[in-house]
Amino acid sequence: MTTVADKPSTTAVKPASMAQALQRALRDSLAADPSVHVMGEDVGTLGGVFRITDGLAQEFGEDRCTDTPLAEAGILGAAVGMAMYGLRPVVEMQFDAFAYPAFEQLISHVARMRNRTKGAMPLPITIRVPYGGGIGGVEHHSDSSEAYYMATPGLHVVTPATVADAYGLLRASIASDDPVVFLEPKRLYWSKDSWNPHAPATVEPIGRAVVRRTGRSATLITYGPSVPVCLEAAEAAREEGWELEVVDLRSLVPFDDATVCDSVRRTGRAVVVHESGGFGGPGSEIAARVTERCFHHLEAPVLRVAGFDIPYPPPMLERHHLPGVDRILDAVARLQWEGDS
Amino acid sequence: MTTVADKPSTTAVKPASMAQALQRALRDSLAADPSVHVMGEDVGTLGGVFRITDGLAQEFGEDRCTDTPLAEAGILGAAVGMAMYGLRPVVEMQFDAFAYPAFEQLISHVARMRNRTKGAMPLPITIRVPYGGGIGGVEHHSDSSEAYYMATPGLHVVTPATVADAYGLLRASIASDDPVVFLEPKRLYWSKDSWNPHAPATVEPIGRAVVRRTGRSATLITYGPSVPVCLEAAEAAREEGWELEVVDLRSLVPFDDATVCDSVRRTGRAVVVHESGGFGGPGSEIAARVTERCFHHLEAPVLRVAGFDIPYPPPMLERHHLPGVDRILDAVARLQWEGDS
Amino acid sequence: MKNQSPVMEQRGSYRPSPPPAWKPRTDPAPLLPDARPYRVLGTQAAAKADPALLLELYEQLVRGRRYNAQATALTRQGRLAVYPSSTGQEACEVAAALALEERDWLFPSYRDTLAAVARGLDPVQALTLLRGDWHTGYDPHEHRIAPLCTPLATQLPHAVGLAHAARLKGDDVVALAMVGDGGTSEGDFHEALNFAAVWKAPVVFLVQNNGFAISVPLAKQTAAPSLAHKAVGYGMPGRLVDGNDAAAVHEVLGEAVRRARAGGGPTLVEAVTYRIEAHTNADDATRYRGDTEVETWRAHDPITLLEGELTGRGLLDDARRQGARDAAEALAADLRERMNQDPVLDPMDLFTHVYAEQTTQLREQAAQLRAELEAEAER
Amino acid sequence: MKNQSPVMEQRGSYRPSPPPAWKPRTDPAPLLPDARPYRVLGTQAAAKADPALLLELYEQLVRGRRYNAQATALTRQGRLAVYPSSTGQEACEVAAALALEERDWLFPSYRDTLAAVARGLDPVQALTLLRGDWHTGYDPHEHRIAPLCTPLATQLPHAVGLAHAARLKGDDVVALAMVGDGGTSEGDFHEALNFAAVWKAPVVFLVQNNGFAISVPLAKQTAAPSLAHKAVGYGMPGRLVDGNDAAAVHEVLGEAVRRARAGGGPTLVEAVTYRIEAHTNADDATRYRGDTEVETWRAHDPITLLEGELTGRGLLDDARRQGARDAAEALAADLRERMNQDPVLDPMDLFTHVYAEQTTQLREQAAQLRAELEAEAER
Ligand SMILES: Cc1ncc(C[n+]2csc(CCOP(=O)(O)OP(=O)(O)O)c2C)c(N)n1
Ligand SMILES: Cc1ncc(C[n+]2csc(CCOP(=O)(O)OP(=O)(O)O)c2C)c(N)n1
Ligand SMILES: [Mg+2]
Ligand SMILES: [Mg+2]
Repeated sequence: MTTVADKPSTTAVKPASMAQALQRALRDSLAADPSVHVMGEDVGTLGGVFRITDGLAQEFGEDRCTDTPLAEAGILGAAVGMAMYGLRPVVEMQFDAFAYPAFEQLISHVARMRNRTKGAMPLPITIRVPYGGGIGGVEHHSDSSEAYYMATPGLHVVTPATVADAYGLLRASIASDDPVVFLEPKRLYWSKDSWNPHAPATVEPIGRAVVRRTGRSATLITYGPSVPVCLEAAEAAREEGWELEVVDLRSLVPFDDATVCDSVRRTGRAVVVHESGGFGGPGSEIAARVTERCFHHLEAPVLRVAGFDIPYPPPMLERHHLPGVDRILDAVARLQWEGDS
Repeated sequence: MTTVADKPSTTAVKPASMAQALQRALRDSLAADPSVHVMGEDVGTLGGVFRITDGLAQEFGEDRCTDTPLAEAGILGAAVGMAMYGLRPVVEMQFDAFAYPAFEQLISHVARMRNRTKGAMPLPITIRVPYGGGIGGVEHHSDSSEAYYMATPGLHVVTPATVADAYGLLRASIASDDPVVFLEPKRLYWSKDSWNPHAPATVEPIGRAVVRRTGRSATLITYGPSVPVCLEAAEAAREEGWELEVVDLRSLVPFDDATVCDSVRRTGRAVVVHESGGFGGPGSEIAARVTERCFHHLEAPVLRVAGFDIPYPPPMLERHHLPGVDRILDAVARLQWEGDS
Repeated sequence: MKNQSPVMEQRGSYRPSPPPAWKPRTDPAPLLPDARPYRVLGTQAAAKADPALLLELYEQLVRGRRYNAQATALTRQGRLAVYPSSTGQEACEVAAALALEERDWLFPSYRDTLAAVARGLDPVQALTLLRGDWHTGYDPHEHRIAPLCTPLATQLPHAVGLAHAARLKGDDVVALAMVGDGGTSEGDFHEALNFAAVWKAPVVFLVQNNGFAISVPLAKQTAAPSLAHKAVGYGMPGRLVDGNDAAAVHEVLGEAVRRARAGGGPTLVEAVTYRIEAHTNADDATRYRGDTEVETWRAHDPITLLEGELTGRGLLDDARRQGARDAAEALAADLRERMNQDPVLDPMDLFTHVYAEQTTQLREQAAQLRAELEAEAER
Repeated sequence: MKNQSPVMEQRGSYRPSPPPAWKPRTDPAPLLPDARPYRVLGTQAAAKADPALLLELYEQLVRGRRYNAQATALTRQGRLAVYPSSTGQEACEVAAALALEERDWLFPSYRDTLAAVARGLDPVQALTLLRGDWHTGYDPHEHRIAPLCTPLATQLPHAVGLAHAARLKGDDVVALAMVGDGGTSEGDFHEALNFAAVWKAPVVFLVQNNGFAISVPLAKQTAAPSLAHKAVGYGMPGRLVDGNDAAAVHEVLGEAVRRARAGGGPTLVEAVTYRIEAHTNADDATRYRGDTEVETWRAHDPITLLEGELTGRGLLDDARRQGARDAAEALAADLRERMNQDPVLDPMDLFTHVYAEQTTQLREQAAQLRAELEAEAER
């Protein structure tokens, strides 16, 4: 419901991690709706390799939180069938790159079943995908594949950047009657902010961006793991005399043109920041649509700070790939300020 | 080698279809290099559902043009192994949407093996994919998934729009030491132009766009099945007093910034045209990068005319989805001409 | 666990423990299919078959054959974009439909419109996909028929998930999923059968082995003794049946359905049959097979087989035979008439069902198309 | 083809033709695995085993065990990002390496660095992926070892393709591909085995059934009698072997390799073993399994088993035993020393190998990084 950054509202609030908030969202969803079923590799007894499903099988039984055989297409395909019969499967893909085997099911069925049947057979499936790098993962453990999901009509694509949003958006995703690809920024799993797991929590509507920091010099448009980096960059930018506004998209599909364009029209300059590769990445759509909508307000082209157009690097080199504060500030500096050549 | 549209060079030239040119390219490649192997579903005895491989099994034997079991991941995965041993597999995916089961092999292996092994194990695989709509195909037979391929570093993405390019680019793709996703615009299979299948044919280098028609009012940036549509639109635009330049990209990866930006800087206006969905589609990257590079030459934002952001429609409705001449001219009209409000 | 520590003796008599805990998880013997396809018609087993069932199968076969012929004719008249005929395979199509209870679910492949029609779906609705006015032409919940599925084998995990969900909800619903011989090569086939067996889901997998996947003959598709032999690798029974013997297919499927309903888990059934027509009307079968093969199979026609049995046992008289033909003609005439009417289409449907709630973006695009259509109408 | 037209007689004796042309494509009987895992050590078969081979296996097992321990220790020292240990599975790892000729190819999964090391790969190179300085740390062509493969089962079709390519080129090369019990559930497993059988490709598939896929026990992975039973569904022989009996694994793989080389096609081997350590150093195995199970398997340790046999037959004296230990310590010391040196990395490598020829775009991005690094160096 909020459109500006959540602030701690009570003094009793203790720091909780994003992992805890996600787990709580799953637990509350399971408790609230008997049709919710969690499934995936190692989600049961183990509680998931990131422990997001910890304790759920014990609490709700193995039929509600199920260790599946090791086959991602099978998992998603079975979830489709379960949803056809009225259940709300919440599928965990163990890592981003291990969702690839399920692409045919995702593109050809999950995204299209509602449309195919003129609304008779919606598929309320949530696909949780830990994504992104920065955790020292070896090959195939740090991919960012949101571009693929964005280019697939019929899917919602949601990604939280704060602990509160992790809860609110996951609850909303599970409650959605449409399939949602829920991208969890894995390097934020253990980041904490002041979210009270015991307070009545908000379900965030899907499709609304939020201004995390206001500023009038330029807008940083970002999401997921890059939100904290952008906030840090905005802080550092003050030294250079720039007041940067930071927009956290939260949902890539649907895209909140209103919030984004409102900001860019005010600042006249924008940089899109994400970890995913730049070429054909999410930033290309964002830059293109912002330019279409705000052309005459723009003092400079919308720039993109993204991962390089390379396969995700090995752990020892990943810091060179990930967009950091310096690279963001360099882009801001290139936004054709008064007095530039 | 050419950078403007090919013109018939001899009087002996007879019209040939794109399907014939592709077939000839396969035959010449098989004949020229014993390491070339064609494989896929129905490519042997039947000659492929589009007859592109017609006669090859008979001429070169079933070991060189092989009917595989029906399993796209297996086909591409086996091709990876064959390439590891020094062969040059040319894989046919029967239709665009039936390449999805092979995505994990494509993204996690085909695109990355060279990089993974620091160049020790390149994979010279050509993946032929008939793509796009307009042929009255039922569901799953008209997808355009080039956005997925573009967002995957390590792949080349090539698509011809003329008969001559079909030959030249396919030869070059097969000769390339890198994996190439070769997108064949299936509704142009039977389109003919004056290419002489008996003349010594040119191998077109990959990565060069070509200006198909010159004009100074605005640039239409396009590729594959939309090239003829853009040429038609350019012809129609003359009546409105616009001289449209048409750039055929031919290769989406690598992207020929030089040719595209050279044109846009001259015209000051651009529309990107493709069949693929607009949101997160190829046009978003093209619009974003052209804007970054040509911002101060632009009189108007780069606009996109694309398929709607919906699953590909059934045959009886596809004409409403496909970008046609009118929709292109409407976009051109919105390019903020002198005297506009 | 006995023998936990290996016995280490000097020389010869050394006998370490067996690998702990190893035992076959299931006895493979009962999972293996018979050496030859099971048959009823013309065998002793036929005597036990219910005459009413045989007659119903017969009438449905005749109707099905006529439906196939009519649909193929409609492609020539440009009334269908494409039609993959099940001529010659009607026994499988019809038996699959009749083996199920009303509460059960059918998961057809793109070739199985006849099974859907035999289950009670309006033939015009069944043909929507192939006519090209929409993708799925019916509400799957109405007759519990999943959308006809084109990407091969991808419907199989759906069937497993649905059957599993029904069991979780306490409903004794069975899902029957149909796939071709070619489709068994896809990874989804494997994953679906494995999930079904591990979950003991009430699913029956019916493979119609019709000899070809478009042009590719079975020998290039698999080296297995039979496709039914794949069952043992999942720990489910495999059954091999003469796919042109409607009574046999019905019996084998019926048993599998009953076992599934009783909690006995999934079964894989391979029905050996033959695709008499080309792959679709757009295909040219002469490029990859000879007439003799087709003729051999025509001689093993499912209708002739059943007709022989019924006639032989005096169950089918001329009136009844004529009745079946008349019903088939009525179906064809109705289909012809209704398919000859142009469907009324609303292009705005393109935007209505992509999401539960239309996004701003799709609203904009819908408005654009509406404006274009209005401009077009004015011209 | 006999009986092409069905005989239509009145009543009772009606006998239509069998479905034309149906016969089992292969005799299933010889494809089925034995009822229990095959064993050599401590059985009669041990007498036939070559003492030199047994000793070589023993030395490699001891070395392998030490390598596993050292690599695990390196994770604690932060010298490896992660290590999936093959402790307890050394018999499979070592036998796989030794069963191959030099010209053959090994396709390891991410757990099989030891197999690569046993085949002759420098252990430091083998650990590059897990150290995190690059993905594959060696030229696959040098020892004919494909890159360690993380996406499960995806290496299997590669092995099939390579083996097929070798045969097409006339080389008598065999590919041996390794996969876990969990990996058998993936579609790629299915597709690879099917391709191999249809193409009669010279491949050996070695499934190390170590009881778990991370936390998921075999019972949740499959309901099959054994994983080896999956073979019959592809038309290839399935073999079940005690995976902790190095001599047995070597013999079974050796036979399969010879058959493949001779043109006899692929084999599926299931080696029953156990993962003694947690999935990786990052995993906590106590969350999903008890100590007793682990202890039971420790008692069936591959080294102890082989040592028992060798000692029992008087083939292993103290000197030899000490020699094996010394060699293992030397390997560990060398590994420790070299892994304790920081690798020299060039960030510009990120852009060098994406394509054969660097694209303009990557040149621009490389220039950007170079400028950043230079600025960083100046600070
Ligand atoms: C995933 C996928 N790959 C390819 C195709 C194209 N295709 C349509 S039907 C067909 C052959 C199917 O053969 P089979 O499974 O034996 O069924 P049949 O046509 O004989 O009924 C192929 C290759 C498809 N529909 N889906
Ligand atoms: C396609 C894919 N899905 C998921 C994973 C994550 N993952 C890594 S190892 C593993 C378990 C593998 O089990 P198994 O095949 O039995 O091999 P083991 O670890 O026992 O050697 C999983 C799920 C992966 N690497 N690849
Ligand atoms: Mg078939
Ligand atoms: Mg395992």
